[in-house]
Amino acid sequence: MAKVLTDRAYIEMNYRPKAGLPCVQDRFYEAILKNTCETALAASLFPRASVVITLQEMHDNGQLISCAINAACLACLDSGIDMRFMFAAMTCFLTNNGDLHLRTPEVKEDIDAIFVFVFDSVKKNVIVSHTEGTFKTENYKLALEKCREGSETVFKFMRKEITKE
Amino acid sequence: MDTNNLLVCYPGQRLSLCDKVYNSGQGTYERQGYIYSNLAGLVDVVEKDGIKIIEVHSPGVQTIVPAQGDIVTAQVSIITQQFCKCYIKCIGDKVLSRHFRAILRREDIRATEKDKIDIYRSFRPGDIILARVLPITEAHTYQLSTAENELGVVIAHSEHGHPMVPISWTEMQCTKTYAKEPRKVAKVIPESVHEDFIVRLAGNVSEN
Amino acid sequence: MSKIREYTISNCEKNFLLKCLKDQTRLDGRAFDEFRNIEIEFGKDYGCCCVSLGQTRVLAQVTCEIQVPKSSRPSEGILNINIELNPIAAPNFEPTSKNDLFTQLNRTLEKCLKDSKAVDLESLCIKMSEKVWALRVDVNVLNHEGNILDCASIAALSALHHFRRPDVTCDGEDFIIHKYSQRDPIPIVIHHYPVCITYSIFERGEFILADPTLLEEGVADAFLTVGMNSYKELCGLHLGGKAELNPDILIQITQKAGNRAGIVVEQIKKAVKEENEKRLEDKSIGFHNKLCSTKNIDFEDLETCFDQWRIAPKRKHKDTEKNMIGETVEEQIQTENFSVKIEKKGSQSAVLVPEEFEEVGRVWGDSDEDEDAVVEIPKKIQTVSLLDSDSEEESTIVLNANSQTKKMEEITI
Amino acid sequence: MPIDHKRINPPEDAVPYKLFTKLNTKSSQEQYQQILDKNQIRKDGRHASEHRKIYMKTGVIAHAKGSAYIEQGQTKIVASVFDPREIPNRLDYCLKGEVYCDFKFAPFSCPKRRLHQQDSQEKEYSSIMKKALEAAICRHEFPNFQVDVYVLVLHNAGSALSAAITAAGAALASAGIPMFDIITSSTLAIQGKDVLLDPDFEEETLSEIAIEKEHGIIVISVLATHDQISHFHQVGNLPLNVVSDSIDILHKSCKEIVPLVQKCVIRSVLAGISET
Amino acid sequence: MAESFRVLHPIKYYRDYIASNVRPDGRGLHKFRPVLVNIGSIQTADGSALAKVGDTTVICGIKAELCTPKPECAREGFLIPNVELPPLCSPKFRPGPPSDEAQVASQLLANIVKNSKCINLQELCLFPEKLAWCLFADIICISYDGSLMDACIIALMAALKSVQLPVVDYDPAADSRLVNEEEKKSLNIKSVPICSTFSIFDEKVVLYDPTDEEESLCSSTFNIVVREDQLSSVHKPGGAPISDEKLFECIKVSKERASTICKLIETAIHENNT
Repeated sequence: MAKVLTDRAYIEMNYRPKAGLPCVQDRFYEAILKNTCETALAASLFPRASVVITLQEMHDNGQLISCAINAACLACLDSGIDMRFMFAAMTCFLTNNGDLHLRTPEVKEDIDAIFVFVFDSVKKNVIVSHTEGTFKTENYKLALEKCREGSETVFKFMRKEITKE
Repeated sequence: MDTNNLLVCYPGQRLSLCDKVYNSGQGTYERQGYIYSNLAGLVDVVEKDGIKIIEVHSPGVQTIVPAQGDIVTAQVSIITQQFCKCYIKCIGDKVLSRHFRAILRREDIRATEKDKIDIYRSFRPGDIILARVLPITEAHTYQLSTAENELGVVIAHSEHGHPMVPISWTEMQCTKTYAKEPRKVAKVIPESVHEDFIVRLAGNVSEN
Repeated sequence: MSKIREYTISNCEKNFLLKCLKDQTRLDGRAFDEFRNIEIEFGKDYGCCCVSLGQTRVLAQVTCEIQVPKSSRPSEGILNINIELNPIAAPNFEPTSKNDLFTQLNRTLEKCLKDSKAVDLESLCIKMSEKVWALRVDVNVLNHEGNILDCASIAALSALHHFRRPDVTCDGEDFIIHKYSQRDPIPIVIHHYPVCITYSIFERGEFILADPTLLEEGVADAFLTVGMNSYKELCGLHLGGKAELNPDILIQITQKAGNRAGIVVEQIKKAVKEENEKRLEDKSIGFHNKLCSTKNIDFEDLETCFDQWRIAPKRKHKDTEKNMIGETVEEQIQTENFSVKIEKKGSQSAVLVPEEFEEVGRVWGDSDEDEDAVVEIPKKIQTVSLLDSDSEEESTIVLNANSQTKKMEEITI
Repeated sequence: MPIDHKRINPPEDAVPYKLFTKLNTKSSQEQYQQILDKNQIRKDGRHASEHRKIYMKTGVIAHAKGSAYIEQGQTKIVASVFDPREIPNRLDYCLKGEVYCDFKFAPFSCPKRRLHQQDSQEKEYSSIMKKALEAAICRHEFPNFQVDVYVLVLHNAGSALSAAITAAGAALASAGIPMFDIITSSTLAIQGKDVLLDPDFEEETLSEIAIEKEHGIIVISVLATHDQISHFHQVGNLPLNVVSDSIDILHKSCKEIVPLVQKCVIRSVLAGISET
Repeated sequence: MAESFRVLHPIKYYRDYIASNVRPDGRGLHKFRPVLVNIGSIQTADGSALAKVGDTTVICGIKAELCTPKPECAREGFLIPNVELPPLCSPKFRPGPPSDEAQVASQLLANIVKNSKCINLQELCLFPEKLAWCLFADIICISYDGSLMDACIIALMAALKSVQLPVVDYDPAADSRLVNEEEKKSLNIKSVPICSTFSIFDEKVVLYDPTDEEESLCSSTFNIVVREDQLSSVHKPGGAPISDEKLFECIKVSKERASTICKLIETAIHENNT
């Protein structure tokens, strides 16, 4: 356990798939989740400490990574560890007729590209950008805008959930 | 640099006879009456009392390990009641590319009132300290001492992460919050190899 | 560091618990032989279920794939059980290293389910000694509040009972695996339903508590796990810890466990039946039914307002690209942000050098060094030749230097 | 093969396409006869006692303390050396420093694809290298420390082990690790009366097969200044007199490589000076 | 003195440099390092390339093997990219199974290959459900100094372009396969994706093409992959947030850089063929 950092807390992220052992794809998600939580949590307030975040996949019905990131944010909020800002993930789909959808399209073959964005709650800047498929810069721009607006709803939801208890 | 007047050698190269005048020095070894180089580097002949010592120095960052009596720059990583663990980052003015682990025991922090020393009032994790290497024992890690006026904390950050400047032998003050924190502060020595280094660091700290 | 996370029980907690036991009370108000409530939920996928036993929660998922059978049992399918203890369940669990608890749990679960031959492995055979179904049960512990094993065994059994594998038909030499949409999937044949039932033993068998909580587990002298099916047949028994137990008590406990097993198995069967009926009726299935009872986001509304952004695909004129086949040895490319130069390097290489690198003088090559500075190198003719190439090529690893050495041959020989 | 959870996995049944080429009906004896003609000239035009050309360069890896790249004919090898570090998991004091060697073939370096995990041959080569280099390094100068030497074969066209030792020696010297001498190494393949210096991959494999009674491969490394052999490695079946003759040939050949390594090392010193 | 300052207080050291718009290696903040490509030097591989971006050196070798396609994609072959970060390339890696960093790099590379559709996997299928090519692309880092992805993609694409596969005769009735090594074909590489790496220092300054030291000090590193004039990946795995304005500036720059690097690969390929 030589992972002690003298200037901030060490964030340990575990992402568990539902079945089987974690593979390269899960490590990839883990890296995104870890970097996101690292920036959002005020880690410098807890030097020489470690924060362990574990995510367990329960069911994958599309938009898995967005769901995992939002779950991580809620868990961080629930833990009461100081945070610099909240974060919310949104997934956007570009279909072959040029439309952008926030909801997973029924037919998989219609999807041209998938965009996942994570925004911070303060300036609404991009923390994570993850894309699949090829697309034009304009599409990317529009998807970004759309997700940014959509993220408002997620932030609202998170605030509501947190204040409920 | 003028490369014409340099003597470059490779490991295993026979440099000279080993006799009363020529002696084997750093970076060389003696075998069957001859001095051989054991480094790839520059040959240097040091004359002292009529004896010529042949040395070889390799360019760039040298491969060195701490030796007894060396002044080292180290970073404190963990503190406990009895000792603090640190990483040696420089030996003298030579920068290490790979740091070494070392231990600084409570009784080696200062020379006086040894029984009244509190580690947490002397160092905090993350501090950069100057220390001397104690005789190497059978133990696996190096032991350090700061029981000299010139040794102790040179760079430190306050609890809020701002740089601090020394205000006395035992205290440093935060440049932002003006909060005072106890430390075993090092005295800057003019003749030291670390002179301009510390001056520069002090300059940087006061800039903030 | 792991010690910090360890769950330790203070003496006063321990003494209090033991004192309560003497008054015939348990901390959560249960009777000594009373079990906590079992809840079984199923996920949307086949073979996915989440079981809670009081506060202890476990998620199980069954997956299948086609494998070559073990040579010792060519006509049998394969069943693997893997239990995962993550920090999500308790802070002292390490994500990577497997501890003793893991080995003990996994082994007991295997004994109960696998070694008791509960699953009909022969029905999983597709072709003798070539293709069989391999089932894998992943049991993820979500929350550890004592008695993981009972909870895990219920979850694993429910998941196996709920699971359906895709149908396979034989077409001459080829096997066709049908998708769920093409042919109805097939449930696993289960001969009998064994579950684990755990008791903890205090004060040399004076007090025996069914279904211990985390605190009770910590204080107990020993624990006894009984693997039992609904026909009251014993499928494994494990006594751990140090207890001087009277054989009579052991038999007594096993009797009790038999009754309990019947109840648990009934509940599992009922839960799976209800779930299957729900599926048939196309009712909403999955965890979300319980997890989020209130619907907070109405995406339908959002969708309509966002979908106004229709994007007409724009067409751009493609810049007619310069044809650069071979004629120009060097090409200057200048754009707004940088100007670079592509140079051919010979021997299958090309290099792109940003212009400022030349200006700064950080050229790739070393400066030409003086051979005179080298002392005492015997310069005899060798069969080995040193490639004395231009300094430029030298600082880069140019593979296939031998194509250049060929040019050097005349000089060296 | 079990699934590797830390890599992207290929389909399980992948096989090299070479298995399905037109069957090579030639026996190994026939194959062997083509290797050397009457005038002792090999397929690539070399004489049986001729070494391939060597290209060598130090300082190819930016963050290593010392590194070297060697090309011996088609054989391409990279070696790197890192600063001494504390020996992990060791509590007692040791007077002499340790040398850790890691020899690896790149997956694409041989005609047959190599696996990512170190196989037994790579482990054997690692330990041979360790033995060979230990004799050249002044281990008493860094007690309680370990020097790491890593070698990666990019293209194995025969004599990989000896090329690796030569490259590792140059990397050590350019890393400023104290050494008694420059270390060079050479390979000899023997089949019957034919003695091939610095064999290529085909010659090497054919010499390992017992076509004639006397066959085998010898690798030695030499510390040239003091005329010392730092290691000797032999496989196959050879009578004593052949071995002693072979050592003479190899010794001579190793000595011929020395000036090249010297020149290379000195160049790295000069490069180091011009930087500072 | 500067060296010890660099070791003891690296962030401050960089901050001082960046305040005067220059990096410790002498580059401006928005400058890329030189790029070198070498193609087809490893004869034991079916295709190979070496790419060098500044001091980062990466070699990619492709080995082709025959296999049966997966039942769910019966008409597709395989391309298996694996990035290896051996302890040889930098003191920060240890021997043993791939580090998390190597695993993430492998997955990112696999994603980029899939997203950019640079190679049609159906063309790697020799006979549906029966026989297909499996290309093992092993990318080994020889020298590690930041912007790993840039070098990996260049090496992989250049290696793919140099692949020569023998012609295979397959008789489905007898399940017999015959490989004709005399006749070789190259792959049809539709387009070449090019990756550019950027880092965000102190949450506001964007550094192009960062070195290893810069990457470790920066609060965020992200890759933009361009294929022709389209984007095939904008991958920012967390870290400090970035404003849209800076993000789109980087996208613009990567597009310009991509076209020059494509030309560079073309030049090297052409050199290889002549």
